[in-house]
Amino acid sequence: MVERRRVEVLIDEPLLPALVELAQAAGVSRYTLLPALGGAGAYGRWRDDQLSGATGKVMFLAITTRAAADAFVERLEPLLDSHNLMLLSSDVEVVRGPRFG
Amino acid sequence: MVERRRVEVLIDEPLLPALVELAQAAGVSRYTLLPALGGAGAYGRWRDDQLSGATGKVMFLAITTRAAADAFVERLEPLLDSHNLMLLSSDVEVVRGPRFG
Amino acid sequence: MVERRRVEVLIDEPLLPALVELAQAAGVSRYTLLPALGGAGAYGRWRDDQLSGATGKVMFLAITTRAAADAFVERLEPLLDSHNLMLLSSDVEVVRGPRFG
Amino acid sequence: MTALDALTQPVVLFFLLGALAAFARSDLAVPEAVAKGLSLYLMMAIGLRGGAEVAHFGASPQMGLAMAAGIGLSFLLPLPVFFLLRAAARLDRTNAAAVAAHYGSVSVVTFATGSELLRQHGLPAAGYMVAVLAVMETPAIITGLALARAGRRGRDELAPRGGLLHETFLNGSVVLLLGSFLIGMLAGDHGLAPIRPVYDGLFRGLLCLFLLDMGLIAARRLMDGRALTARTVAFAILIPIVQGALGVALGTALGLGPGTSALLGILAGSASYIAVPAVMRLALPVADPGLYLGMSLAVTFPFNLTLGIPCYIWIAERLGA
Amino acid sequence: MTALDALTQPVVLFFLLGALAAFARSDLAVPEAVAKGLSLYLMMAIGLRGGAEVAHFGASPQMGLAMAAGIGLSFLLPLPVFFLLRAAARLDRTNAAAVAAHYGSVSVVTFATGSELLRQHGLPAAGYMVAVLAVMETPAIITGLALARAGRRGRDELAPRGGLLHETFLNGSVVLLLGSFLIGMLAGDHGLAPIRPVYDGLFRGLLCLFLLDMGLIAARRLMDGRALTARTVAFAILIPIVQGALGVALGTALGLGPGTSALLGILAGSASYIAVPAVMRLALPVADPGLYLGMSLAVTFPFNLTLGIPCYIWIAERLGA
Amino acid sequence: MTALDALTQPVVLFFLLGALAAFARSDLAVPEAVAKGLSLYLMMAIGLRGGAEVAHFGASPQMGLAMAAGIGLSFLLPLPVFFLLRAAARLDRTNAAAVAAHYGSVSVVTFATGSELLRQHGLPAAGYMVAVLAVMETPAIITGLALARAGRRGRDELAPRGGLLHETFLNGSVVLLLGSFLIGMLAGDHGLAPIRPVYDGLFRGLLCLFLLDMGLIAARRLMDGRALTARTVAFAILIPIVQGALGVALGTALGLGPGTSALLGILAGSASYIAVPAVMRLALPVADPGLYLGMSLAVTFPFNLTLGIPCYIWIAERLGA
Ligand SMILES: Nc1ncnc2c1ncn2[C@@H]1O[C@H](COP(=O)(O)O)[C@@H](O)[C@H]1O
Ligand SMILES: Nc1ncnc2c1ncn2[C@@H]1O[C@H](COP(=O)(O)O)[C@@H](O)[C@H]1O
Ligand SMILES: Nc1ncnc2c1ncn2[C@@H]1O[C@H](COP(=O)(O)O)[C@@H](O)[C@H]1O
Ligand code: NA
Ligand code: NA
Ligand code: NA
Repeated sequence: MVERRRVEVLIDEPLLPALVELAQAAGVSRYTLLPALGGAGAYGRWRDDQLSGATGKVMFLAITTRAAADAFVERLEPLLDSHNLMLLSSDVEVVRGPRFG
Repeated sequence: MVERRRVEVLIDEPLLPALVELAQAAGVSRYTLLPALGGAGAYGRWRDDQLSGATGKVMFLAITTRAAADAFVERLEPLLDSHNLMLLSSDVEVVRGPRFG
Repeated sequence: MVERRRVEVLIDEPLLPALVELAQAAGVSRYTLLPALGGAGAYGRWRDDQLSGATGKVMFLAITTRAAADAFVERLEPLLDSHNLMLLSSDVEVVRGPRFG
Repeated sequence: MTALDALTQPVVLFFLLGALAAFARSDLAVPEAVAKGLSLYLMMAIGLRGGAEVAHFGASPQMGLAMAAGIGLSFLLPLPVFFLLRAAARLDRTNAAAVAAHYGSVSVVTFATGSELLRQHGLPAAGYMVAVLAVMETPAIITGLALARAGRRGRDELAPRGGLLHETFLNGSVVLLLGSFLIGMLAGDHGLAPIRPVYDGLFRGLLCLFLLDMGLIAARRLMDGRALTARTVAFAILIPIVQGALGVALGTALGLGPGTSALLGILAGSASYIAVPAVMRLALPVADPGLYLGMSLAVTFPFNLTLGIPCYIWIAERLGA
Repeated sequence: MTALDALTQPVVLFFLLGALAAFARSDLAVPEAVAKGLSLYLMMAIGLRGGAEVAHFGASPQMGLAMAAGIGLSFLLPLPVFFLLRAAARLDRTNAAAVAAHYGSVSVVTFATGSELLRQHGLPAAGYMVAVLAVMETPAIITGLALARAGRRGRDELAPRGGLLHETFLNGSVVLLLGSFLIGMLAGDHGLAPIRPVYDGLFRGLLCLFLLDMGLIAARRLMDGRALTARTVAFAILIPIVQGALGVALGTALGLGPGTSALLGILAGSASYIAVPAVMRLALPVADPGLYLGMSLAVTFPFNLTLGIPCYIWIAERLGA
Repeated sequence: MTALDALTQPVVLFFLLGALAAFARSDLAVPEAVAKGLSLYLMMAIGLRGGAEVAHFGASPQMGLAMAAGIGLSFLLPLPVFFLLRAAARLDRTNAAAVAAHYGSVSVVTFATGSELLRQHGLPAAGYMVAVLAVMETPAIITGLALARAGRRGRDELAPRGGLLHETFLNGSVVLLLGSFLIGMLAGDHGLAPIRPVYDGLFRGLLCLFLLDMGLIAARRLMDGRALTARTVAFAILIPIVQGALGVALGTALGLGPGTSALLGILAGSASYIAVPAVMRLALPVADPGLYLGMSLAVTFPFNLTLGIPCYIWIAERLGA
């Protein structure tokens, strides 16, 4: 088992394709998307709304090296406030380290 | 990046509104809800069942300070057994610490 | 609060019943299933596809002791590559330790 | 109507197909969202159909009688069930009360299937029975909670915010059923004409699709069902028979006619698996959903669908003759 | 048509039922996937119905006029709304522009309900209005983004990949509506006959089910709505009235006839809550969705459905006389 | 029937609309749950329609012949495909076997569209062909797994619990199709009358909605498709033509008549993308889903829908003359 970083980003659905590109540019090309149902933050409550997709959010999950994680977080940081993102990082152990960057 | 606590509670859907209120009372007002499909525990298997909603469960996720997390966990503890809850805590790092309590 | 291991496995839906049996055989009988929407890995992109269910994936989450986690991971390791699994382990704290193996 | 007549109806056949598929461990599954959508459609259609009939034929004194009978049954039926389960099935107070509430309340799909079979049989029930269905959903919950003495335990931290009565009377299925019934009465024949192809034309076909899923769900629950014992299974068959016969007898005594009396029996004999479990999970979290859903959904529902309904109709015909 | 006529139509009654259920905090809910499926169905059906009518009656010069009027309204209506919101509601530039784009664009469900009420009222609008509906969805977005001077801020890292025009014109609802309209025109009466039971027969009934959900969504948004103030609520009622009257007047001036003019007014007075929010979330992430969805979905939509539509029809009848 | 006739049918036009929307990178999407619900509906309706026809016209010796032909084709067609893919496309054993299984099996939606086009063309096929469709789904899987010598590798820890035959024959789509066929036969014309508005009236309209989604899915898979090469794409067009012609010829030789022979060709030429992928993912996890779904869903399915079906019908008319 080797240590890697687990980076999670909660993001509005319409912004997801752009996030995937940004991650790729930062060297994070493998990821998994998990659904979210709703929540509450500084800007009030939201619920998933498939009608227009405008208010739905998705959890982007990537396991990667510390270096790539740092590069990704750095590029994302200036966008966190303007785009209402939630960014989480933690440690995780994986088998087959090379598969995770 | 600053350290915060990641608290997760797996709870029956009908009990969710009450959990959100209890969390708020403990100082945890920001959260995200994630869907769950099924599982198995001490009380047997369950599957999501939207028919009555009676047997569906939801994952409540909150990132907060250690103090608020402790207060929340303390209030929840006596209910864990009677209400079949699963409660998990771990460390997580966030940017913009003040946004997370 | 006591320390336990959080083991997560991202697996193709058709393989899930077999994974649950394998976990049980390794002493991991309690788990929760979380949905996934899509992702990208070494073998390209996937999206959830309920049509045949062939390309959908599910996140299997189990909280267990380090010993049981190790036994589970050991049995799963030879299958990771051939079955396109993603396996993650991390630390987590729980109340009511005996409930988690 | 013999059981065989019932068993060759497509609605019942689709239920059996679903149950067989689940027993054979097929991976056949209806997405939850679709099943939920179908159940909303069915409640809306049932409400509209009933409301349209009342608008057409007008309210009658019999409607008031039937509603009073329904409310009475729903309030009182949980009592004998509770004491029976305490004494004979040795259930603890909370579980016995939770199960009793389910049997006092009613099943919308059993009602719909019973109405169809009665129509097929040339013995249609009165349209106002939709209103009876709606008013029977909730009183049993109140009796059940009183039996569990939910109040005694003190308000715990996860108790419902608006109070239990709120959860009980504003349960989604109750609101949709009653609301659609009122809309049907307000809009009347003329106003409903443009939407009839949906609420009437599709009703039986979509009921088939829904029953396919109910077959899958009921059989899977029976197979998962660690909470069920031979004894609880036996009660889950015995209780509906007794309650159903009682309902038919009451209807006949009130002079409701054989079709309507049979349907009152079907309601009395049916057990809830939509409205009541949701409230119980909230109000009596300690009660075991495996037990009450296992009994009502996995045993009583299939029993009623295949054998119970023809049996209540048979009784109604004998008593009415 | 009086407001009371509108208020006793099942479509409107189901909207009210949903809204009441949400206000009473019932747990009634339509699964998101079902609601989305219904909205896809409605757009497909609206497109096919319009296309079939144009195939049947042929294109007319009036169709060209009406489409030009629609495009013009959608481009220009955001301007006065923007300056009004800046000056009188004191919104910042970005939020004012985002809201203005919603009011220049249109609501598919308001259109569908309006068409039904007009038909019921014996004043059917021309089939080509579906094409007008489709072309009115997007110009307002362009005006709104220009007002926000989205370009000035420079391309941020999460800006849409294909450019904003791409997102605007290839929004799913625009594509489905226009595509179905073209398919309806291509297939014609004969080709459409086998699918008419779905796109025509089910339309009004499924619209009811969809409006039940819209009632739930609108009322819940109103209750969550921290972003709304008395002032923004007032504007969310004032703007549609003025825009709607303008649309009716323009239609009448162009000689489109009372039914078609009323529908142009309904389009002008309606505000988008499907296509525009999705683009705004992408293009102006700083704008507050609570504000623009609150105004368009939680205030303007219910207002139009209950009072606005009868009012625009009334104006059209007066002006047309 | 010319390809142009096919291409102006609404079902095909909706498929093209979906494909175009996906190629243009529109965000149009049908929720997965709705798509799955529609596919369940289509299988139920196809089964009932076929069963009703058999109940109406009775079983014939030709039905036996056609079923035997279908089973034979499904068992044997994977063999030449396998050797061709090994030799000419240089696929490894496992992938070649997995793809071969898909081409031996059948596509329910291609069948449904083909039946509609034949009916439109005045050349309806026999109702028992639904039974042929059902029996052709699984034999190819057995041949495919034998070719991959799945047994040799030893049972791995994630092998299916009930054994592969179980997964193969109790696949949800097989169960629903066969079950509905039997229910249709049991219930007969009379029993099915109340549900005909759903299984018959809505069939073509809902098929359109489903094909819109299939267009989106097929085109998106083609765009994602790193697994496809010019060579595999060519085979995904060549194989159905040869297999389809073979099916038509066999049907004609057996004296099934032109409509029924054309439909046997359509079945032979179609490739599975519902039942077989699910079993392959389980039985041959090493095989690449991008390859087999890419070939069957993203190339062969669109080809058959637009060009293949008219071509098989054309052959059937020539051979039958
Ligand atoms: N580094 C990673 N981070 C997040 N998800 C991953 C990662 N690697 C693989 N996955 C997920 O696991 C799936 C299978 O991975 P693979 O076998 O590499 O194609 C991918 O499609 C992703 O959903
Ligand atoms: N402390 C937190 N814990 C969990 N989820 C959060 C937290 N803060 C924000 N979120 C999620 O991120 C979304 C956007 O946050 P905000 O930008 O603060 O409105 C919220 O609606 C929540 O779903
Ligand atoms: N050790 C565990 N790991 C993962 N999920 C668990 C675990 N224990 C319980 N759960 C989840 O919590 C639910 C309720 O647990 P229980 O009260 O033990 O029946 C289970 O059905 C699982 O979904
Ligand atoms: Na009852
Ligand atoms: Na407008
Ligand atoms: Na084939």
